[in-house]
Amino acid sequence: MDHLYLLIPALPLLGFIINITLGRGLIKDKAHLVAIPAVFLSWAAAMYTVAQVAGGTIVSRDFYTWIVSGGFSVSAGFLIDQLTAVMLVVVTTVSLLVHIYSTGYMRGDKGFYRFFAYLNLFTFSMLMLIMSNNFLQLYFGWEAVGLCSYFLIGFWYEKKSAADAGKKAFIVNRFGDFGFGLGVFMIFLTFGTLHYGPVFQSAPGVLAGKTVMLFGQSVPLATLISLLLFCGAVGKSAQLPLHVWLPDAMEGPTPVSALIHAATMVTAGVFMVARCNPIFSLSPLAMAVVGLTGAVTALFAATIALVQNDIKRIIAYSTISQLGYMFLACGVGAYGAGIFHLYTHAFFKALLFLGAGSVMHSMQGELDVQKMGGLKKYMPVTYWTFLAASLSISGIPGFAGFFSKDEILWKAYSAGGIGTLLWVLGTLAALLTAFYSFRLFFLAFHGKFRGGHELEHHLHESPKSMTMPLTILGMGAVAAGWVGLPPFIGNALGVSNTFGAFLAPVFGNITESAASGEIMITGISVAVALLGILIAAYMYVWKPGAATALKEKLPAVHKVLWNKYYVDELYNFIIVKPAFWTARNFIAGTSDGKVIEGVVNGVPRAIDSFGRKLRKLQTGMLQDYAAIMAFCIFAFIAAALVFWKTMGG
Amino acid sequence: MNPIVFGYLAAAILLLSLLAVTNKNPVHAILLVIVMFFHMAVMYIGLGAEFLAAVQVIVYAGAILVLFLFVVFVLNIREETGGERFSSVWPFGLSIATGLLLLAVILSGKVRLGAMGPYTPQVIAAETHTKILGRVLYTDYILPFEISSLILLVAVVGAITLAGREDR
Amino acid sequence: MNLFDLWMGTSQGIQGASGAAGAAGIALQLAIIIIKVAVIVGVLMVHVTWATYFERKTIGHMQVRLGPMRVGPHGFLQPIADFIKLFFKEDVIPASADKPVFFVAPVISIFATMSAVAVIPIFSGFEIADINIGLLYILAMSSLSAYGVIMAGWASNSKYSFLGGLRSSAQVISYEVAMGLSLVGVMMMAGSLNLTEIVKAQQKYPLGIFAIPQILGFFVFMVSAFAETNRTPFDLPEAESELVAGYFTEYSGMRFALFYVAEYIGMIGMSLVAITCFLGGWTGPFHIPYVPFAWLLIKLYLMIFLFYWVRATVPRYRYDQLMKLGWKFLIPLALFNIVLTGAVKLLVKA
Amino acid sequence: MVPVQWYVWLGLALFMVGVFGFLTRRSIIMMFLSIEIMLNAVNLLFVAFAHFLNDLRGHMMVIFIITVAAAEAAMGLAILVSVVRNRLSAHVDEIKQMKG
Repeated sequence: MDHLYLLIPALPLLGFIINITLGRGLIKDKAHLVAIPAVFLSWAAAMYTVAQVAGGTIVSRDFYTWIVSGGFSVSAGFLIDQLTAVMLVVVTTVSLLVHIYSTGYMRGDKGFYRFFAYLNLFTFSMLMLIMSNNFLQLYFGWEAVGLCSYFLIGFWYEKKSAADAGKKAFIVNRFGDFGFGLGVFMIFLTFGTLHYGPVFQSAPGVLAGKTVMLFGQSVPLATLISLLLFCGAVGKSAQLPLHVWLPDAMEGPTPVSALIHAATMVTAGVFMVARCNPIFSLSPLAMAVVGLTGAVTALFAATIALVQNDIKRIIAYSTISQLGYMFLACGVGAYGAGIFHLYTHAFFKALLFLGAGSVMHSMQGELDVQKMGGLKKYMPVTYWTFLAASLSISGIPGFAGFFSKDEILWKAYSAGGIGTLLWVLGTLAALLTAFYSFRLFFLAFHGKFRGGHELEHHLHESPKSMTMPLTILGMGAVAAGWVGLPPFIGNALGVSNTFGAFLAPVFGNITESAASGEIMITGISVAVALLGILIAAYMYVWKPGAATALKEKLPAVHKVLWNKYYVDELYNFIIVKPAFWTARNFIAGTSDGKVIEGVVNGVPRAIDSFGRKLRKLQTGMLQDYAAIMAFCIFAFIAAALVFWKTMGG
Repeated sequence: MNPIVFGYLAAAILLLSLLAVTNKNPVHAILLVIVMFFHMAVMYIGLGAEFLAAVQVIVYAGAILVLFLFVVFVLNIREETGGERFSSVWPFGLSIATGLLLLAVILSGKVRLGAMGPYTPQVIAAETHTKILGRVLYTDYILPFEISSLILLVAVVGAITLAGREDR
Repeated sequence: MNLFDLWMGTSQGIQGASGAAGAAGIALQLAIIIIKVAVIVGVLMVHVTWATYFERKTIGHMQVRLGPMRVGPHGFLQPIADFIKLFFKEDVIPASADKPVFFVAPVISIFATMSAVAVIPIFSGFEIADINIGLLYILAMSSLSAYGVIMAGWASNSKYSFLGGLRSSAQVISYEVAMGLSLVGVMMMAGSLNLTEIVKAQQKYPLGIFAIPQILGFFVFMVSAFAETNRTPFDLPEAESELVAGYFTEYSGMRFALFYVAEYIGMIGMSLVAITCFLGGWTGPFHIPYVPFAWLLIKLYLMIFLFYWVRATVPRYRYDQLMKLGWKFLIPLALFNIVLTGAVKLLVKA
Repeated sequence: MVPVQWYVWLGLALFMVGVFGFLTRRSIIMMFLSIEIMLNAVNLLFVAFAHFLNDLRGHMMVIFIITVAAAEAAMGLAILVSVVRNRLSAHVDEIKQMKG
């Protein structure tokens, strides 16, 4: 049982191998019977391992020396500490539920086996990412989840928009990963190893006061490494300015959005920053950048989400916004709070996506919330679970999101300095979050159905395989937060912040004390959340015309928000167009056409003309070849004899 | 080995093989080579390799050359009917062979024996050649032995596939 | 001082055997060997001569007729009459024959079969050559006997002879394998290739023979021996009804007689090998005084009788059946026998 | 006693006879026969060296060479049979397909 944790990544990999090799011919629409047991057993092993970790057993060992080249040596190994344990819970649980959900959602799709194979591969990659004990394995998992994300966004590759979205996600991530790769190089250059243990242990000593010259400026090494690593996190977690791929990623199947683009992969950035906290903590500047990026992104994405009509895009922008919260927490040094939010977010955001998928399933694939309405009576399970998720994300007390969001805002406020600014931004974002969440909720589930009679006829609750995961996640969205009660409640009840205490060994002991200010902060954020819900209710339930009226009153604001601040257009203008121009006018004509093609064609042409002359020698007669061979042996021996003396024989 | 015996064997081997490679009739050539192989087997016995001598006769004379004869019969090559028995460039081949021989003889003057092994003729005689060969073959040389069995299997399959007729 | 070692110069004692004593020793050994060869060839030839008579009589009686009756009492002198006839018959050589090969073929045939007998221990300590690889030597010689047939078939330049030669070569190559493999079990049990050792090794087993533990090997060996000697039911190379006596159709007179004798020597040789390897050689259940090789002779006559018996009763195989039997039945069976023997040997050792 | 050089010379001479046959004979079957002669020359050298070095490695090599020679003969003759069937010629200089 000591090595049971090896099964956690191994089983999904096995499932992937079986499905991808036998899927097309043998398994076909039975692929889930391979994939789900694999993930279920993996989940069970993960739960066992988490229990072990809770009991104090930290796994940290190498299994296999992967690369040895001079002084460079990387091994494949596992580090399972408290942080990894939290991620294991999130990843395996959500993955398992999404797998089950997909059997209903993807039924009848011709790529059924392929879908499950990719899901398994993704689960494997994500687990390798979170369980690794060195930066290169982390990087491997990092790129592998990106690859799976690419596969799954472009799952319906016949659709051009899906294929384009896949490419976009891949290319945008390259920008971030470029920085991340450089960061890993810097770490190796500085520390001479890529293992977490030695790197983090020696980081304070090695990095203290060290600077490097960069573009004529002296930059602290810790800041440089942190920011490079953060580049990767920005790309993977869709923060400003690399957020553009995530909304487009909604072209993929909805279970994929739930698993990859809400609960697990996009949180890899947060995980990585939290994992590297010993490095980040050394650089106040980097921390400020992280916090500000998070806060600005949180507000920015929330504003866009206000006006969108595509149900999945709204949730996607909400994801970006919530990820911003997590970075905000990391930026003020509250890694535990960030991970806590990651953990609760996984439940309610996966629930939102799966609920949206359930709605889409019922609406024959219709995504526009303006064409929905009144779904409450058709889909009760979806309705109630969606409500739970919305309350949770809005931060209503008692629901999971409340505890984590509240903790983040309190940590930001209590940090002082820039933290106060972050708190203001965060609170504003919380208001918007509550508003857009309930806008979506009211538009979809309340009022009258606006999609026409024929569509209304088809409305139905989703099958068991889909509602069951919804119910489970719904319970999670309500209850998952209770493991991390804030001190002022916890003290009253006589329990401490279990979650914080659990993660304390990783992030250092942060003393928790009930402060009077916290009740005030909590009160503000609860009030803000309720205000947001009330506005939404006013505009979309009580006075349905109010929204349109507001839109006509502020056309410029609406236009900017509707077009997502023109970020895509900007990138198109700055990067894509010039790139195409260069490619068409310079690369295609000059460098590729003349230089490379000249070489590429010239070499075979030279060989061809030489061969034309040489092939006279090839008579097709066996004995001629033999004679030439024998003659050459003769020549070699003769030469050896003649030069015997000179060769020192 | 007695020099007189060696002289006879060497002369016979060379003469028989020369006669064989220049013979017009393939059947005669094969028969001459069989006789040559017998002399070779005697040479092996003189060198203390009695098992190899038996194998030489059984495999070479008993199997391989029977196969040659068999093919000659199947193809019914009575004599080399199509004109010359030597190719048009035979002087070239002859000169290469002679040149190589000259070089090799010059080089052979440089032959120096290396370190001596443990298997003196007395050791081999005490335990019989077959037994000692078997022990070494099935212990130190087990992998080559297995590989050679694979080669034989491939040869069997290949020969059947190549020579078998399509219609069946 | 072994004569062979002296001749080959393999022994280290070559310098030791010096002068007149050495020369006398060599002469003595040479004389002994020549006498041994003469005795064995003489006895063999007498046996061959009367084996033909024995065959005709046996088959005759089995087919409810008398066989030769004219020359001597009960036709006992018939072989001598046959011999005289063949000796004085005109020697016809086909005009288009490949003459050197035509001449040498019967000689090879008789030479190869006769040489095999050289290593058979007639009784304890009496054999022409006691060599370490006796069994391999026998296999080598029996594979050579095919050459006589092949060459005769080729040299005659007649299509019947040719077909006979072709069939023979295929048959001999096939059954050679089965025969060699069937003897491996014996080698494994005896731990030696020396025939005397093999005979001695059999004493520890029930009845002093290997035929009981090696029953599979014995069966495969006997079937292969019938094929090797071109005897019925495997006498396809000389099948008189379809190939007009096969490879020696064109032979007459003395050369024909050589082939004829070679066939009988081969039969006796194979019987001797079977006796040596499977039936306990010269030993028997009790000692017979004055005739040291009495047991060997009794066993030999029984084996020869077996050959005749089979010839009188079993019909001839078709060619493809013959090949199938060899490759698809006998060889796998012999291989199985080897595995079985090895396994049992390992188990017993453990 | 015969020195090792004599064996080397004999082996070399025999090998060259084989080379000569292989390079000059037109009949494919004779070329195969020449290959067998060459292999025998090599075997002789192996056995001779093994004898003079008191080592069994040479004998091992000979066993493997004989194995390979048997396989080679079977394959080569099978090829020859199919070539003759298709081209109706057993002469190597009438088979010229082996060129670009």
